[in-house]
Amino acid sequence: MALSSYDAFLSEKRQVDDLVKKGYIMTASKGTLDGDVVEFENKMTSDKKTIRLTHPDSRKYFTTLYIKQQEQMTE
Amino acid sequence: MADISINFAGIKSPNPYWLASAPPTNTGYQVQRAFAAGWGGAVWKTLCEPVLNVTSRFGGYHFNGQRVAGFNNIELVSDRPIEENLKEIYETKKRFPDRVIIASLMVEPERDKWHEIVKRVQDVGVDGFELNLGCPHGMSERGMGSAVGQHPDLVEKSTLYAKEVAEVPVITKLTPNITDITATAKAAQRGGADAVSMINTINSLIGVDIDTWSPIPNVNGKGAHGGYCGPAVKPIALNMIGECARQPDFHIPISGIGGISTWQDTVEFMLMGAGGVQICTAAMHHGFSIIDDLTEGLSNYLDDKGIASVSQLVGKSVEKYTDWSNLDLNHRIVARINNDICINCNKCHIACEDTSHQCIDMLVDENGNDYLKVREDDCVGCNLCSIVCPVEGAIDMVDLEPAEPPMSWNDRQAALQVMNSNS
Amino acid sequence: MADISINFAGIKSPNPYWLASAPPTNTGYQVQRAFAAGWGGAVWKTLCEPVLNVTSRFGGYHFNGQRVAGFNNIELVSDRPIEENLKEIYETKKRFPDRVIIASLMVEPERDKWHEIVKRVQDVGVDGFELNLGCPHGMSERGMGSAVGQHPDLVEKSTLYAKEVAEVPVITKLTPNITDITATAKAAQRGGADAVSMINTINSLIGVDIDTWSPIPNVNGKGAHGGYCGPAVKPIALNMIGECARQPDFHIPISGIGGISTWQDTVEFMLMGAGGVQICTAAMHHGFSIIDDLTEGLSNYLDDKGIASVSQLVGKSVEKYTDWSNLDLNHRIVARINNDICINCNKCHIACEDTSHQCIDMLVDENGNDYLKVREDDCVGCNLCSIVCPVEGAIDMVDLEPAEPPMSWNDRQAALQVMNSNS
Amino acid sequence: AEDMKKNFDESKPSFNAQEALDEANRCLYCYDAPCITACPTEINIPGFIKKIASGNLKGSAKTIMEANPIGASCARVCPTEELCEGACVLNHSTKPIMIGDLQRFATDWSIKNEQVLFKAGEKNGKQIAIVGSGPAGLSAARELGRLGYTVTIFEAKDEAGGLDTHGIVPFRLPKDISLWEVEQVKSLGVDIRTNTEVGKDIVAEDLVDNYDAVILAAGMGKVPMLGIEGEDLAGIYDAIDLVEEVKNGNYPTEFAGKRVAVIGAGNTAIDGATTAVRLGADSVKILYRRTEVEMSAYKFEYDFAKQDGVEFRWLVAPKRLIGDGSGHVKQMECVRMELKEAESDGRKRPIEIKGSEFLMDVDIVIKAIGQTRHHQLIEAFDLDHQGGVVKVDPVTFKTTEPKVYAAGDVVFAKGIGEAMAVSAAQQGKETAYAVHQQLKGSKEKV
Amino acid sequence: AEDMKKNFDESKPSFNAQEALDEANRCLYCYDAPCITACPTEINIPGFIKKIASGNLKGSAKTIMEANPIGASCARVCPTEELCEGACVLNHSTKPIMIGDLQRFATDWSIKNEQVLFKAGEKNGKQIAIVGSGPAGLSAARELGRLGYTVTIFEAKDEAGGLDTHGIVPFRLPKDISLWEVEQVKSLGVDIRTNTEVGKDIVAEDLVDNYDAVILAAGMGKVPMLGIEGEDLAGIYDAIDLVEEVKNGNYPTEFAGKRVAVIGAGNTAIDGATTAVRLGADSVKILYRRTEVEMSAYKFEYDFAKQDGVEFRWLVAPKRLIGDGSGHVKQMECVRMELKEAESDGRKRPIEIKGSEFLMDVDIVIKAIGQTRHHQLIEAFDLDHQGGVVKVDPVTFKTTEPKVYAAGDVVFAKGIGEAMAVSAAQQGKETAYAVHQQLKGSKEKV
Ligand SMILES: Cc1cc2nc3c(=O)[nH]c(=O)nc-3n(C[C@H](O)[C@H](O)[C@H](O)COP(=O)(O)OP(=O)(O)OC[C@H]3O[C@@H](n4cnc5c(N)ncnc54)[C@H](O)[C@@H]3O)c2cc1C
Ligand SMILES: Cc1cc2nc3c(=O)[nH]c(=O)nc-3n(C[C@H](O)[C@H](O)[C@H](O)COP(=O)(O)OP(=O)(O)OC[C@H]3O[C@@H](n4cnc5c(N)ncnc54)[C@H](O)[C@@H]3O)c2cc1C
Ligand SMILES: Cc1cc2nc3c(=O)[nH]c(=O)nc-3n(C[C@H](O)[C@H](O)[C@H](O)COP(=O)(O)O)c2cc1C
Ligand SMILES: Cc1cc2nc3c(=O)[nH]c(=O)nc-3n(C[C@H](O)[C@H](O)[C@H](O)COP(=O)(O)O)c2cc1C
Ligand code: SF4
Ligand code: SF4
Ligand code: SF4
Ligand code: SF4
Ligand code: SF4
Ligand code: SF4
Ligand code: SF4
Ligand code: SF4
Repeated sequence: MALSSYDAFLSEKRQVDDLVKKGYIMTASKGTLDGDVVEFENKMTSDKKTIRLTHPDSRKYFTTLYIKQQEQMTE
Repeated sequence: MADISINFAGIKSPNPYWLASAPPTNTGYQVQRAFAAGWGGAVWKTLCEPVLNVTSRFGGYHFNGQRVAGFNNIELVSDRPIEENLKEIYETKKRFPDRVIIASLMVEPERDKWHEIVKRVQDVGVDGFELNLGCPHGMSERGMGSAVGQHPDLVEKSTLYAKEVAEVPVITKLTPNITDITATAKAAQRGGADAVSMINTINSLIGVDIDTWSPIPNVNGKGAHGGYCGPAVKPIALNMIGECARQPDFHIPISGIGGISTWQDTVEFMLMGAGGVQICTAAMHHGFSIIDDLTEGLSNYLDDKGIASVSQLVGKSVEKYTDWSNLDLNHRIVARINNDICINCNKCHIACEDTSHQCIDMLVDENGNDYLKVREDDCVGCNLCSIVCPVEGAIDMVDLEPAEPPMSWNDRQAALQVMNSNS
Repeated sequence: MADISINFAGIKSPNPYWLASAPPTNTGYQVQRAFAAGWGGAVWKTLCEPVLNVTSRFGGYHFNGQRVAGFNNIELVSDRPIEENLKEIYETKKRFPDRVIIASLMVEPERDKWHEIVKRVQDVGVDGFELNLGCPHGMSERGMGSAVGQHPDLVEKSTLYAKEVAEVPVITKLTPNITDITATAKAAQRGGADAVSMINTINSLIGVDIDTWSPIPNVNGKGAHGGYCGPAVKPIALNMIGECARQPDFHIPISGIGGISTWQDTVEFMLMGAGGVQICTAAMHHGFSIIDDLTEGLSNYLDDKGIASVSQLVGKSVEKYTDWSNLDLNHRIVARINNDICINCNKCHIACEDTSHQCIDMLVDENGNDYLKVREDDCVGCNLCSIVCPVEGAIDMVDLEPAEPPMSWNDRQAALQVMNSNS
Repeated sequence: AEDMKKNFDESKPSFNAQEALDEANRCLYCYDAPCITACPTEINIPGFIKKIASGNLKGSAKTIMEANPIGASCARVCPTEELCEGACVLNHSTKPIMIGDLQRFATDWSIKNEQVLFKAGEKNGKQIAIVGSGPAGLSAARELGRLGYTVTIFEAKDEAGGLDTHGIVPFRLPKDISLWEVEQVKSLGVDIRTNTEVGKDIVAEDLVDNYDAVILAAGMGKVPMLGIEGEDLAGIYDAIDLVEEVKNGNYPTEFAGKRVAVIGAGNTAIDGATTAVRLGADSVKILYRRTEVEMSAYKFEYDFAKQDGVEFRWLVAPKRLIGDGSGHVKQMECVRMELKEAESDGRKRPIEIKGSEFLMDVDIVIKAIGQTRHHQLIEAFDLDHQGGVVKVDPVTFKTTEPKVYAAGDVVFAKGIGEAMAVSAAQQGKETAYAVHQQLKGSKEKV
Repeated sequence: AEDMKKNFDESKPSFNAQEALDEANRCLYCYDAPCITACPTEINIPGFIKKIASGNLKGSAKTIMEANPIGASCARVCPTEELCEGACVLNHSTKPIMIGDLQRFATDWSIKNEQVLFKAGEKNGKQIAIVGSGPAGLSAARELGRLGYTVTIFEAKDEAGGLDTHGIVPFRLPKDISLWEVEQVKSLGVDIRTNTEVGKDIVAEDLVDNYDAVILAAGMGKVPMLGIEGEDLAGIYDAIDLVEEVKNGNYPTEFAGKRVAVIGAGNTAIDGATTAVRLGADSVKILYRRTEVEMSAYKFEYDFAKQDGVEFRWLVAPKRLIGDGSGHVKQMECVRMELKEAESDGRKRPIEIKGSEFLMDVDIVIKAIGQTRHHQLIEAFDLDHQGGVVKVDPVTFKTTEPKVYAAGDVVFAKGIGEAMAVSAAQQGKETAYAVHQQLKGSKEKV
C-alpha cells in the first residue's frame, strides 16, 4: 500500500500554521517544478522564512489562507 | 400533461424530435412513415447536385455485446435528382401540414449557387433550411461540406448567401471536425443564421478486419475515413453545444444532434442549450417507432418535475458550465461505500489501488466478513470507484463540509499576483 | 510462440503494451505493480510544474447496462513535485530494467523551460520522452497542453527544444482536438520527433444530471469540459493514426492510443500503422491484470496466423486506407439473408424499410413460415441490415461479380474532363 | 398461523431494478414482434420493455395496462412459455426474454407509486350492465368506461376480480394485485355492485330492460361431482373452494402430516396439490386417468408441482371413496386405465382395465376435474348454449339475444387447453368494442 | 438400443457462441474474486471468462486446465452452486455467472480444436509411480510431468480416468471428455499402464523400491453390503457397477416398466435413480433413513431427480429383501425411523420405530450407501489409516511411510459432505508440488 499522503499534507500545513501563529505573513510565492516556494516575513522581527510546499492540498491551503488574510485586512 | 411542442427559431414543431438529414429522410415515403409514427419534423437528406455513392457504406461499433454503440458511414449526400425530392417534399408537407420539413442544402460557397438552390427549394414550401457545411468525406474533395465548414469565413459567407434569398429560417449545420467550434458558430451568427445545428459526424474508421486486414467498411478491399455518430459521440456533441451556448456573444438557437437515443439524452441536450434535437442513428438502429418512448418519456419527466413546457428546460444548465479555471479548488468530495448494498466485487479497490489514490481498504469485520472502506483523508474524490462500481447505490460520492471558502484557479492566480506584487 | 516484443523508435519493449500517461502511472508504487503484472512499459503521468486538481474529476459513460463505454476527466497533469517523481522513476527502472519508462513532460513552449526539464529528467535514466501537447482542459488556460498542440508551429518548436538536449528518443503526443491532425504530426516530424503518439483525450461533457441539472462531473455544482477516452473514441483514434500513417511524407513511428481494450483492438491499431500501443481507460476500469489477456490473446492470434513477430503487423493495412475519391464506384455488394440462422426479429426489415432502401421483404413460405428476403436488385449494399442484425452470420454482405471494371470518382472526373475538353 | 401465512407468500421473487434493466437491455425490440402476436391481448411488448430500459416506468405500465386491463395479474399467471415468451425470437439464439417478469416489474412499480393510469371518457349517456367482475367483465368495463359509457358491474361475491381474486393460489397471485386492478377500473367511474348475484338478487330481465347492453361475464362454477360412491364423506375438498379459503387467509389445519390425493391434472389440480403441500400434507399425489402427454397443466406447472414433491399417478381413476367409522374418508378404490383411440377432441380415450382395482390409503381427497357451467343464469337470459357454453358470434361476442353479449370462461369450450385469464381479458375488450360499434351506430341513427 | 443410447446423451445442452459471449460479458471481472477462492483448484475464473469475451478461447481453456487438469470434467460435475457459482458476487444483485457452463464452453472448444495445451518440462531424471488414474492421480501426473519427472501411472481398469471415466453417469459426464483429459496428460509423456492392478499385477513394495516417490490415488471401492437378509437375490444392483455398465454402453433391459427402490441419498443414489429412470423404470423411489435436511446430495441433484419423477421416502430403512419363487427380489421389508440426538459427526441419529415395519413391492433394488475402502492395498503399502482412510499430512500429503504420498478419495474422510472430483484434482496437484519440494531438495543435497 502506498503511503498515506494525508499525513504529508498535515505536516506541511502545520508548518504554515505555525509560522502564521508566530506572526509571519506571506510575502511572495513562486511555482517551481518541485512545488511552491513561499516566503514569509515576520513584520515585528523582520525575520524571513522560506518554505517549499509540495503537497497539492497545502499548496491550495496557503493561498486560501492568504485570501482570507487579505479579506480580513480589507475589513 | 406537459406541453412538449417547441418553437425553434420561429419554426413550430409539435415535439422537439426531428429526424436528422440522413438516410431516414431520403425519400417522401420514409418521411411520411416517420410522421405517421409521430416525429415532429424531418431535415431532408441533403440536396445538392446529385452525387454517386459507393456500396458498402456503413460500419457498426458494438460494445461488449450491445450493438451500435457507434456508427460510421462513407455515404455522401442525396444521390437523387432535386426535382424528385421537391415533389415528395411537397406531397409530404401537404399530408402532414403540422410537421416540420427542413431542407438540407449543400453547394459550393458561391453566391449564385446558393441563391439558385434556396429559391428553387423554398418554392415547394419548406419550413426552413439547414446548410450542410459539415459532411466529412467525399464532398470536401469537391470544395463542399467540411471543406467549407472548417473555415469560419466560408461558413459566414455561405450563410449570408442563403439568407439573402431565404424567406424561412436558415440553420447552419456545423462540423465537429474542427479545433474550435465556437468560431464557426459565431461565423454563422455573423452570416445571419437564424440558428445553428450541431454536430455532423466525426472523422473515423470503425475498425479493421483482423482476418482480411481490410478497413471496415471497405469497397473492394479499400476503405476511407467515414463519419462517426451514434451514442458514442454524445459527450462530444454535448460539450460542443454547451461551449457554444455559454459564449456571451452567441445568441441564436442551437439544434442539438449527436448520439441522442433516449428522452433522457434529450433532456440533457436541452438543459445544455439545445432548443430542439435531431436524431439519426437511433432511428436507423430500431426504426421510427422509437419516437413513442422519446415523446412519452419526455412528457412524463416534465410532469414528474412539475414543468409545464419543454421549452422551460432550454439552457437551464448552461450557467453551470464554465472554464476549468473557475472551478472551486477547495470543494471536497469523497467516496463512501454502503456496505449493505456493496456486493464485494472489489472493483473499486483495484481501480483505486492500481490507478487512483490507493485509499480503499479491503478489511474483515469481527464476524469474519469482508468489507471495504474508503480512507477518506486520502481520497481525492476522483469518482473512479463509483464509475466502475457495478451496483447502483453502493458508492456515494459525498460532499464534505468545506473546510475553506471557495477558491478557483483564477482566484488563486489573482491572489498570488497581489502577493507577489506587494513584495 | 510468436515474438511480441517491439522496437519502437529505438526503444525496446518486451510487449507492445504501455500504460498511457494518466492516473495509472502517477506513482512508482503503481508503475511497479503494473510491471509486476506484465506491462511492457509506462508513460509516466505528465511531469510539469505541479498543478492543483479539483475533486470530482471523472465521469463514466455507460451503454445499455455495459459500464464505461466512454470515460471523461477534468484532471490535469501531475500534482506531485518532480523530485519525488524522479526518485520513484529511478527506483522503478532499477527494479524492472527490461521495462520501458517514458517520461511525459509539459512546459510552456519556451526553450529554457524545455531544456531544464528534459535535462533534469534524463539524469535519472528514462527510455524516452513524451511531450504532452494535448491536455484539453485547465492547462490550455496556462498556455500549455492543447494551447500548444493545436498550433503546428508551437508543436514544431516544442519538439525541437526538447530534441536539442534529449539523449533518448522523443515522442510528441498529439491532441485530437484539431481540424487536421496530419498537420501537427508533420510539424512534430519537422521538429525532429523520433515518433508521435496519438490520441490524447477529446473535448467532451459526459452528461448532465437530469435531477440536479448539474454537469457530470461537477465541482460544487459547476462543470467544465473534460477529455473523452475509452472504447468510444477508438474509431476516432484509429482514423487519425491511419490518416497520419498514409501520408506519403510522414515517416516516423506512431504510438497508438485511444480506446484500446482488447488484443483485437491492438491488432487493428498496429495494422493501421501503430508501432505499439498505450492504454489508460481499460486499465482504470479493470486494473492492471488485463495485461494477461492482452498479451496472450495477441500471441495466440499471431500463432494462429503463422506470423513470427508482432512487428510484422505494423502498417499492413495502411495501403488499403485511401481517399473516398479513390474508391471503386462500380464495386457492388448486396445483403443476403441466411434463413437457417435468421431468428426473424425483423430488425433488418424495419431498418431498411424506414431508414435505407426498402428492399427487405417479409414473406411467408408455402408452409406458412415467415421468412425475409433481400431484393438484391434494389439493395445498395449499405450494410445497415447486417449491422443491426443481432445474430452472427444471419446476414452476409456478398460481393457481386463486377458488371463493370473499377472506376473511382477520380477516374470519372478525369474521364469527364477529357470528354468535355474534347468537345 | 403466521408461519402458514408465509407458506402462501408469492413464491417467485420479483425482479430487482438491476435484473429488470439487464433483462430489458437484452430485448432486441423486434419489429412486428412475434411475442406481440402471441399475447392474446397484443401488448406492445418491445414497447413496454424499451420503456423499462429508458426509465420511463409509468409509460411502460401504461403500455401494458392499456392493452391488458389485468396486466399485473397476467404478469404472474400467464402460461408465458406457451404465449409471449414461447414466441420470443431469442428462443432461437439464446434464451427468451422474461416478459412476464418484466411486465410484473413495470406494473408493480405503478402499484407501488399509486399511479392512476387511465381517465374516463366523456360520458355518452349510454348504460351498460356487466355480470361478473372477473378478467372478462373488468376488461370490458375498463374499455367501455374509457369510451364514455356508464358501466355497472354486478358481482355475486363480496370482492371483485373473479378467479384472479378468489381462484388462483395466492403464492402465484396475491389478492391485492387483482384488487388494484379492480381499483383502476373503479377509478374510471365504473360502479361495481358486489354481493349482488344476478338471478337471485336481481333478475336477468331487469338488466336487459334497463340497460343499453348487457355483457355476461360470469365465468364458470364450482368443481363438478365425481359421481362416485362416498363423495359426501368428510375430508373431500373442492379445489376451487379450497383455494378461495386460503386466499381469504383461512388455512385448514387438517392437512398437516396427511396423505392427500388430487383427482385431475389441469391448472386446478396443480393449484390444489401445491396448496395441500403448503398446508403441510405429508404426501400429495395427483391421480389422472390419462398420461403425462394428455394432461392439460402446463409444463411450468408440472415442473413446479414436481419440485414441491407432488407425485403423479397416470392412468388411474377413482371408483369409490371409503370412509372410516366416523364418516371421514380413509381409502379410495382406484382402477387402472389404458388409452384407446382418440375422442372427437383429438385426445385418446381412457378405458378401465377390468379387474385392476386397488385400494389407496388417503386422508384427504381434492377434486379438481374441471368446473361446472352456469346453466341457470344462461337460461335466465334465454341464451342459446351448448352444455353451458354460451354461443356467441366469434367476432362480436353477441349471443343469440339482441342486447346480450358474453365473454370469458362463460363462452370457453372444452377440449382446447385450459381457460386463461389473458384470453378472458381480451374477449372482454373485444366485446366492449363490439358494443361500442353497435351503440355508436345506433346513436348516429338517432 | 439407439433410443436407449439417446436417453444417456448429455442432458444439459452446451452454450452456443452467443450464449457464451452474453454470459461472459455479464461477468464483472472481480478483483480477488470470491469465485476463485471458492474453487478448490483456484481457477482464475474472471481471467478465463475475460478470454472468452475477447475471443481468446485457447487462452481461456489453458487458464482453466492449467489450474485444473480435469477442468473439462469438472465443468460438468462440480456442484457449482456450492462452490464457484455459489460464491459469485452477482448472487447479491442479479444472478450468478454460469461459471461451469462457460468453463465447459472453453474446454469444449479446445477438445474440438484438438489443442494440446501443455508441454512436458525438461526431464530431471526422477521417477514417480502413481497408483490410480482418477482425478487425483491424473492431476498429480500432469503437474509432475510439467516439472520434468518421469511418471508412470498404474491403473487397474482398462481405461484411465477413474470415476470420471467409469463412475459418473454419462448424461452428466460423457466418457470421451474424461478420456480427452487423459490424453492431455499422456501428451506430456506420462506412461499410463492400464489393466495393471497394484497388489495383484504388481506388488506395492516394487513401487516403493523402484521409484523416487509413490502417490497412492486409488480412490474408493464398490458400494458396501447392506448387511440384510436377501441381499444375494437377483435384481439387486450396486449403483456404481450399474453406472459403469451404462457408461460402457450396456443398457440392462430389465428395468423397463419396473418399480425400483434406491437405498441411500447421496450423489450415488441420485445417479443410480436417474439412471434407472432412463432405463425405463416405471417408478423410482429413493429411500433414506434420515430426512431431506440430512441428505448429502446437492440441491441441484435433488431438483434434477425430482424433475425426473424420482420419489423420495424419508425416515425409512430396509430390513429384509424378499424373493419370489425364482430367486428374484419382489418385496422389501422396511421400517420407519425417527431422528434422535446428534452423532459425533453432527448429524442426527436415525432410530428404528419399533413395530413400524411394512412391506414395499419392488422389482429392482439399487444399493447406493457409500463406497468401501481399499484396506488391502493400503496395508500392502504399510500405511496408517483410520477405517480405510489413509492418514496424511494435510499440507504435504505424506503418509506415514517416507516415500509414499496419498491423495483423492483414498484420504477422504466420511461426514464432510460428498467427495468431489475437483478436490481430488487439487490434492493431486498439491501432492505433486510436495513431491517436487521434497525431491528438488534432495537433489540439491546430492
Ligand atoms: C384454480 C384455477 C387456476 C387457474 N390458473 C390460471 C392461470 O394460472 N393462468 C390463467 O391464465 N388462467 C388461470 N385460470 C383460468 C382463469 O382464472 C379464468 O380463465 C379467468 O378468470 C376467466 O375470467 P372470467 O372473467 O371469464 O371469469 P371469472 O374469473 O370466473 O369471473 C367470473 C365472475 O363472475 C361472478 N359471477 C358468477 N355468477 C354470477 C352471477 N350470477 N351474478 C353475479 N356475478 C356472478 C363470479 O363471482 C366471478 O367473480 C385458472 C382457473 C382456476 C379455476
Ligand atoms: C456415483 C458417483 C457420482 C459422483 N458424482 C460426482 C459429481 O457429480 N461431482 C463430483 O465432483 N464428484 C462426484 N463423485 C466423486 C468423484 O468421482 C470422486 O471424488 C473422484 O473421482 C475421486 O478421484 P480419485 O482420483 O481420488 O479416485 P477415483 O476417481 O476413484 O480413481 C481411482 C482410480 O484408481 C484405480 N485403482 C483403484 N485401485 C487400484 C489398484 N489397486 N491398482 C491400480 N489402480 C487402482 C481405479 O480403477 C480408479 O481408476 C461421484 C462419485 C460417485 C461414486
Ligand atoms: C449514413 C449517414 C448519412 C448522413 N448523411 C448526412 C447528410 O446527407 N447531410 C447531413 O447534414 N448530415 C448527414 N449525416 C449526419 C447526421 O445528420 C447527424 O448529424 C449525425 O448522424 C449525428 O447524429 P446521430 O448520432 O443521431 O446519428 C449522415 C449520417 C449518417 C449516419
Ligand atoms: C484521468 C486521465 C488523466 C490523464 N492525464 C494525462 C496526462 O497527464 N498526460 C497525458 O499525456 N495524457 C493524459 N491522459 C490521456 C491518456 O494518456 C490517453 O491519451 C487517453 O486516455 C486515451 O487512451 P484510453 O482511451 O486508453 O484511455 C489522461 C487520461 C485520463 C483518463
Ligand atoms: S474517489 Fe477516487 S481516490 Fe477516492 S476512493 Fe474512489 S477511486 Fe479512490
Ligand atoms: S465496486 Fe461497488 S460493489 Fe464492488 S466492492 Fe466496491 S462498492 Fe462494493
Ligand atoms: S444492405 Fe442496405 S439496402 Fe441492402 S438490404 Fe441491407 S439495409 Fe437494405
Ligand atoms: S435482423 Fe438478422 S435475425 Fe433479424 S430478421 Fe434480419 S436477418 Fe433475421
Ligand atoms: S399478458 Fe400474458 S401473454 Fe401477454 S405479454 Fe403479458 S404475460 Fe405475455
Ligand atoms: S420477440 Fe423477444 S426480443 Fe423480440 S421484442 Fe419480443 S421479447 Fe423482445
Ligand atoms: S473447477 Fe469446479 S469449482 Fe472450480 S471453477 Fe470450475 S466448475 Fe467451479
Ligand atoms: S464473482 Fe462472479 S462476477 Fe465476479 S469474477 Fe467471479 S464469476 Fe465474475
